[in-house]
Amino acid sequence: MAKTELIIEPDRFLTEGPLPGERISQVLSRLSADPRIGGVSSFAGLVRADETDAGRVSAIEFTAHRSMAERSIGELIERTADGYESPVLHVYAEHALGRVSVGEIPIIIVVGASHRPEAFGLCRDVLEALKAEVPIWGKELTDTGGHQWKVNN
Amino acid sequence: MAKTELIIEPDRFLTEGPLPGERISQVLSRLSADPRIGGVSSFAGLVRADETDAGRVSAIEFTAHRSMAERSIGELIERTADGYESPVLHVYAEHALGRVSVGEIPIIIVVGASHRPEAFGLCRDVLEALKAEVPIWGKELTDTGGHQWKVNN
Amino acid sequence: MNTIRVCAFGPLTEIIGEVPIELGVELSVSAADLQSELLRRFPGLGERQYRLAVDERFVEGEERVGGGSEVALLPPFGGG
Amino acid sequence: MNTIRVCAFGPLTEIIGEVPIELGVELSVSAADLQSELLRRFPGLGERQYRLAVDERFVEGEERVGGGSEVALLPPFGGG
Repeated sequence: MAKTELIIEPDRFLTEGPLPGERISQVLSRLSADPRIGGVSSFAGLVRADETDAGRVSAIEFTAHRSMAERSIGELIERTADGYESPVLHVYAEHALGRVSVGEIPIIIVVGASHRPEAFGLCRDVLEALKAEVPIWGKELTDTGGHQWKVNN
Repeated sequence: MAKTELIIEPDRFLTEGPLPGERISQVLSRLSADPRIGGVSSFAGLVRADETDAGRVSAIEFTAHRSMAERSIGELIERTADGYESPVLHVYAEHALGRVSVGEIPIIIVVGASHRPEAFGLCRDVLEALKAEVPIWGKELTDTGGHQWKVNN
Repeated sequence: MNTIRVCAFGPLTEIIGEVPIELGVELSVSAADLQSELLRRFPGLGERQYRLAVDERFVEGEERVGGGSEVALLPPFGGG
Repeated sequence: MNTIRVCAFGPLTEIIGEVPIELGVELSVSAADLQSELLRRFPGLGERQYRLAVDERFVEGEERVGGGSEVALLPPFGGG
């Protein structure tokens, strides 16, 4: 395969508090300075007001094994990017810690590539690997004062 | 299949001039007001500085059969959304007309759904259908004053 | 005689021009015959792929195009 | 005797607490034996799935955990 330049942002994956929705446009603006990038695929997760056995979700409180999470996100981005060929792959991944209320954003992933299939594919691969492999936990808090722990499939 | 509420934005799909990168975050901010939405997948196309037989691309000049394009984008969103089940599907699609320079944005698609597979899948389906079915043409202008016509596969 | 206005899009404007042209027809003409007449006037069309559309819908083969119609010549798309 | 610090994460904090606990060991202990000792002290762990990690790497079965190590108890993840 041709050589791919892989750029990973930011230095720290975990952020205190909900992520700002402006983040995607900020990253997009930086990516647009690279004339090799033709497609940018982004994902933002939002906390849903799910009905659960413990009541209606009003927020999720996120915690992590921080050092292990930072290490594993870097490793999984490199591993998943290995499956794609593009002159450049630019990956931005960020996850919130602490309380994130309904409608707020706990996770953002932005992937820029030369063409759209690589941008879409890698964005989704990073998201799936992150949910499976990164030591983060979410305690869903409900309107009745109850809670349950979010479990990824 | 359970009933899906489909929301399509904006009223007019075609916009004069390059699209603002802030658009994705603006749409995301609106979607976050709907507590049923858990995942938002976005795509932004950027004009690449491709090397072509006519020289290095510096901009693309987009034209369209406007009334047919507006009609076909609405139809294709409804048709592609039909393949997905989600309490709500929110689709935003916008395309630039006129000159769009390298690094600028000719197309933005944003899809919100309850879960990530529907958001990713529909965003990509809308993009692919749009490239195949919507009467838009792009004249790639090069740094040597030449041009060639962009053709979608 | 009625007239049909023919409007080229995208790369076909380099052959036919940006300004719609008018063709005289009887009551109506088949899409195929209209394409033959266009090819006679603009031999460059012979190397090009394109479809015809009337009122935002594709027409082809023996489908009729009525006098007074506006016909769009649509080469392969390049949006996105 | 050496000590191993054991730190629970996520839902396991409801069984073990937020504060790391300390276990005395000889030079080292296998991951499996460490899990047995934890189960003896915290029977609620019997209903839970979790993995052990030392220095950000998973350990299991007969792999050794040295005295002085910090061990993380990692239940299924819920990020994203």
